[in-house]
Amino acid sequence: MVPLSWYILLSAVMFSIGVFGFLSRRNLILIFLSLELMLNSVNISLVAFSHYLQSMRGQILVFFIITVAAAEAAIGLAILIAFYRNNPTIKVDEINLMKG
Amino acid sequence: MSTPQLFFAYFAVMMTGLSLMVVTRKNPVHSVLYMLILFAHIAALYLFLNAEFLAAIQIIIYAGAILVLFLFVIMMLNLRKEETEKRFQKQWPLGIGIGVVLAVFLIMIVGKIAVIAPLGPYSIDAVRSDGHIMTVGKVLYSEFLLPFEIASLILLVAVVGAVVLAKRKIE
Amino acid sequence: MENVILNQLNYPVLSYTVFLPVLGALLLLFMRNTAMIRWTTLLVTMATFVISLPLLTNFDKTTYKMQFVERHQWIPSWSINYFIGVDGISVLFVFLTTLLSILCVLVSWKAIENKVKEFHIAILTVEAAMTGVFISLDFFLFYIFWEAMLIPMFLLIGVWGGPNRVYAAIKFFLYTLVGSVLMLVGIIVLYFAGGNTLDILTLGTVHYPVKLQFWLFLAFFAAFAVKVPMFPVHTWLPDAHTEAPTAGSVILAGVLIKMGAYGFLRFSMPMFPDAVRFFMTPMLVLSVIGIVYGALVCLAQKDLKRLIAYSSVSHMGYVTLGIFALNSQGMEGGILQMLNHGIITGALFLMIGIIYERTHTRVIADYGGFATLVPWYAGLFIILTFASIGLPGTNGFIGEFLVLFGAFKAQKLFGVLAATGVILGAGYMLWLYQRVFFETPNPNWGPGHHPLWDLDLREVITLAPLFALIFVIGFYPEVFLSYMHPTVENLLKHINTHAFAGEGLIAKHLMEIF
Amino acid sequence: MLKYILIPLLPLIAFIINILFGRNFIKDKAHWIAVPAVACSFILALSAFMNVASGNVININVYNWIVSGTFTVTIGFLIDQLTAIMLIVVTSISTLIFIYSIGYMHGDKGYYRFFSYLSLFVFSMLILVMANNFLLLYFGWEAVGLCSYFLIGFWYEKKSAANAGKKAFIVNRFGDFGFGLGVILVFLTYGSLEYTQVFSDAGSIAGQTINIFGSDVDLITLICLLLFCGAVGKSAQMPLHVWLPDAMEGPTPVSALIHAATMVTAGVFLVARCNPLFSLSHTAMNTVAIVGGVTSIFAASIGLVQNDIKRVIAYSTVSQLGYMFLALGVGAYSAGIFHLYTHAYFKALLFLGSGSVIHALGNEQNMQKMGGLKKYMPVTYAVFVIATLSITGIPGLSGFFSKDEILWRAYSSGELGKVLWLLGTIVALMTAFYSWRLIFLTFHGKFRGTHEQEHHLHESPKVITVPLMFLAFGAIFAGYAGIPPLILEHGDKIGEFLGPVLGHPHGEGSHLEEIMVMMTSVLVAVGGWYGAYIMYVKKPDMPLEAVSKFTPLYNLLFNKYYVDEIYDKVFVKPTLKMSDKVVLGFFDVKIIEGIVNGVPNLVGAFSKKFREIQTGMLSNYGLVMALGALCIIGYVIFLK
Repeated sequence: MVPLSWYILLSAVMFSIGVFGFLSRRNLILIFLSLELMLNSVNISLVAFSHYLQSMRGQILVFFIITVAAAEAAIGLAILIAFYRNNPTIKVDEINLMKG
Repeated sequence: MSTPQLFFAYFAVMMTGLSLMVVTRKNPVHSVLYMLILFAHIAALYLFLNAEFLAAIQIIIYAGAILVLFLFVIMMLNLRKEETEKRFQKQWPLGIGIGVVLAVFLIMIVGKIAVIAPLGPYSIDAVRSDGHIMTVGKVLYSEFLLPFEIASLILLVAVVGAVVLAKRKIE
Repeated sequence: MENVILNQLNYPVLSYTVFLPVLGALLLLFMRNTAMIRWTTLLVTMATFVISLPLLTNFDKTTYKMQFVERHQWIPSWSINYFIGVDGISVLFVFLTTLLSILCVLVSWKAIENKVKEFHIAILTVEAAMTGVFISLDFFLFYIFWEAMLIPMFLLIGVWGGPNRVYAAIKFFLYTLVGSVLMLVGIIVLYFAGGNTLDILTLGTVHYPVKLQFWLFLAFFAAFAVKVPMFPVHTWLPDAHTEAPTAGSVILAGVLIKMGAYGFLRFSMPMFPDAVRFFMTPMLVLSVIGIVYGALVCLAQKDLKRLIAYSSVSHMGYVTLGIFALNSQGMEGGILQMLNHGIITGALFLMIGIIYERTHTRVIADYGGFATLVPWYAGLFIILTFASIGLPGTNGFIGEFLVLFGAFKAQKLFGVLAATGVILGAGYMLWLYQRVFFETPNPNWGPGHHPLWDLDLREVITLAPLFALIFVIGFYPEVFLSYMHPTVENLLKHINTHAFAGEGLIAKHLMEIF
Repeated sequence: MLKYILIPLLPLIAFIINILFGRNFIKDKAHWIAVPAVACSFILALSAFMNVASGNVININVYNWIVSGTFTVTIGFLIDQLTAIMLIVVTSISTLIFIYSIGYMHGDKGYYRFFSYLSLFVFSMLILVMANNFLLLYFGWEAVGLCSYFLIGFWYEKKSAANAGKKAFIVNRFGDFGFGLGVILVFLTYGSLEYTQVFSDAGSIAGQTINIFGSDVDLITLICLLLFCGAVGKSAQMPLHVWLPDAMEGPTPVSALIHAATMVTAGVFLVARCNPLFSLSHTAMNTVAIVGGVTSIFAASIGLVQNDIKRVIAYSTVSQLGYMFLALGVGAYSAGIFHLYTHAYFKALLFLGSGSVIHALGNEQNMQKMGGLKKYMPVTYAVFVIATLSITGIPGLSGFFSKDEILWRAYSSGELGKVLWLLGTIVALMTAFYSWRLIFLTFHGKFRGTHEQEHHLHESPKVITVPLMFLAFGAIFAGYAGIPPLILEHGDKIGEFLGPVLGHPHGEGSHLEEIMVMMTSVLVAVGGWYGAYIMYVKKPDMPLEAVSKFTPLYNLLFNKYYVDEIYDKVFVKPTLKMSDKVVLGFFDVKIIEGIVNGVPNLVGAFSKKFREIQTGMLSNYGLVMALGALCIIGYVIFLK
């Protein structure tokens, strides 16, 4: 048997990579992608827990996460497109309209 | 090491590597493609954990829908010159630092936790007898009916929102 | 309830006075036709005036007690009541408020062209709020009206004002708000110190520790001094006056800046008698500085409205001087001077608004020889000039004389110094009059150039009541003085009997504070 | 008794009617309202005088004017001997001058305005003299100042006229400043403002002191000096005399009525009225006498060299007012009032006469451009000579009696009095000189004006000359009310009449000395005439020679001792400059506004720096968030 902690470790490492991507990339799309990566890493751990605890809840939660991720991706990308139309860049370090 | 463990080791190494590729590629299309492979591995891992339906969904929704959406957007924006420019922000060392520290912290947590919850009724055999889809369906439509309906609303909002936002002009 | 007299009229006169304008404002929301809006507002303000008249006629002048009192529970858990009433001081200001509101509508008849509906709504709400301030006997209610007044006033200046209106409006708002916030703190402290009540009359009977009185006095002083405005927190006034539309200036000068002095009388005096005695000299000093300072600045002004605004600083110095002389002549003179200033300066601003409609300039140097061009206007203006100087026979004299009398009686030095303001006052007002009206007419005006026309009927009607009041008070001030006699006597008695602490004790307390 | 209230009310009614309807309806018929009103006042005043002469003193309170605490003051009237005399002077001269103005102001576009202001003035002046308390006196006091302002600036389109009016009002305010404080102090001392009560209690505070600005001052002296401040302003005494010569910018009837006969004598009236107070303070009395004496010689010396016909008379007025104060100061109140009374006639006559001249010459006021008018204007010339004889104190005319009375009272009142007498005698010499100089320059010699003016020279119409004759009658015979006892036993009717109010002066001196004083004054009067005759008729070159010889002195006198310039440099300019540069420019704008705008600016500057934390960059926010999350996780791992 594969121990539960292995899954969790894998999930943790992927999550950290996602965080790194989120914080470091310039391209907004890649940032979204990193976000998806983080979500997926969480999903893995959830499913693993679900499996080892013999409970369905973790998997149900994954459903919802996927749902929300889809919605988020759709909205996020739509915003991105809308933004790009006004201001043709998607590099986050060039987007500073909120600068104080 | 037993066979499952070997399998897992393969997945773990591959997924970590693919994740790294996703976040480091210069060309977004490449990133997305690596992501695609990653999702396939995740789906396989789900199978490994007796979650067939989720595996299917991972492929269909994530890879088939969401990633394609990403691809569409990338194509649409036609970011050719992106490839020639820097891929990381100035703060990327900090990003690495935080990522590493976070990983260390999380690993340390993993070492500390012990799952002492009582086991639920959905043992592998129980799931197998009904089939994964039916089991999930039963739970989803009974215990989680309300969140499910809410999720549908979220999707609706997302649909409407995406249409409104992406429309050329708001009148 | 033994210290108030409930409303004896068969209708709630004070509530009607406050809420009729609000009702009118709501009614205006549904109107489109500007003529209809103007007429409606005029009718509403006139109706309010008529409704409030029984306050004067049915007033019992023999007692200091609150009259026409209405009292209903509002938020019982915080012992907040809807508690309103008038005494011999506030009744006069309710009268002044309702009267000036009518004139404000009249003078804006042609001057306001854009956003007519919103303008009149602002006028009506500010009228309601000002009346509310004068009649509230519950701190919570008072504070609501006090702050509510700012909003329409802010809009009046900021929307319908002159070129620099936004700066002026924000300055006005922030200045007054800073003071008000400190007052709010004071009110909250009073609530707990005075036995969990917000009833102003009850709070006025409690004897607070001397130390607390000092701090509370200063907190309230912050709010009131800004409103008066006392030197050195007066600089919002010239800007606000200069930029405000005529109606706004009239409301500001006529009523709004009276609230500071009113606040001293209604709150500081009865609640903090020891502090009032202690701060008497500093207050007199500030008043005298205000008088002389305002007058000197007037001598240097080149802008008609700014000059009158600074003269307000000078005149309001007389008001606070009189009030803090702490004797009946000074106090009654101060109160009368508040009324006088409302009438005279209100009329002056009306007059300036009227001429501004024709010339579109406020720079004094652009005028000249107007006595030839607009003789009736010049004639009325000279009456105001002399009323403002305090010539006997006009109301200005009675107020100024009583104030100087009181000040001289209290502290001779301040009486003498304040009297120099009389000389300076004559100086700047006559010089102003000469530059505007005398000498050969400025070639910018007159036939063939920019046409000027003399007062028309509407303008005469607008001005007439104020001119009548100038002479009525000048020759028979008892008309208004008689209302305030018992109230002022009672207030002074209260201060003198309750201020138990002698100089030594006050000094001891002060040592503890600092 | 209430009918006497009509004395002031009638002119007031005339004023109201004229000012409201004059412009559009009455126009050049304004005198039909004003003249009857003031004439009726005169008749009522006569009846009041008779009433008082029969021994009654009328004291009516009409209503309570101001009531505040213990302070009460009424609108009320007191007609005693002093007021009765003043009533006669004011109403009779007013009536004559009103009639004169019909001719003089004929055709002026402000005709109705002139009569309304004049009526208002008469009202105010009557209130002033009839008041039975200090505050109502103050009312009249200020109101006459107001009318003076209007009338000096009557031709307001002239800058100099507007300036003069303003100057008069403001300079008077300086006096009123003291007067007002005096009134307040009177109430604080006596608890009342009514004459009867104050004067009956006057003695009760003798010797009391009051602490003012840290030093003890004799209370009664302080009150008197404060009240005297007002008198100094209104009666144009040093140092507040500067407004009166400028006031000649007004129409000539105004100069005659207000700035010669009535208003400027209000100060004299005030001091005489307050004689029970003044008598208690030697310091105050001496101040009054010295101010009067100094002013009279000061103004007379200026009058010697002026060329403007009205200004000469104006300085003469200031000088004569100084005479009156001199009399009051030595305790001869009735002599002061007597001189006030005779002076009113001959000075009004001089002014109206000069008005007639100016009228004939088309508004020429410079005497150097006149001359030889004797043959063109015989009536004017005649009245002018009468007035001059009277003012110089030639025996048999009014001026002689009153002037002699003053000089004798001064002489007989002691050491200081002797000095003042000497001063007064010198003034009399100067007065004679400049008065005759005026006559010689104007009426004798050759006409020095333009040819066109000469062509138009004519005697003034009846409406002008008839009032002149009436006044001339007064200038001759008014003085017979006060014949010195030396000449006629019980001749000093006016002194006896005023006795109950003003008391009787007591001096020491023999008949011989009195005769000597009288002779001296006659001698100097003649001497003055002779001097002027020599210089301006016999040897017309002499004045120029004298000027070139004494140029600095001449310049000093001609420029009125540079008082105006000094005031301008010391008071007016610095005040204006200070208000502009220091108070407004520095204090208001820099300091207060600096703080007011500085605090928000400081907050703004701070937040400007502080808000840079908000980079607006998504990743920075993410970074901080991640750090925060790390901290929390770290806390959970290591510290929990």
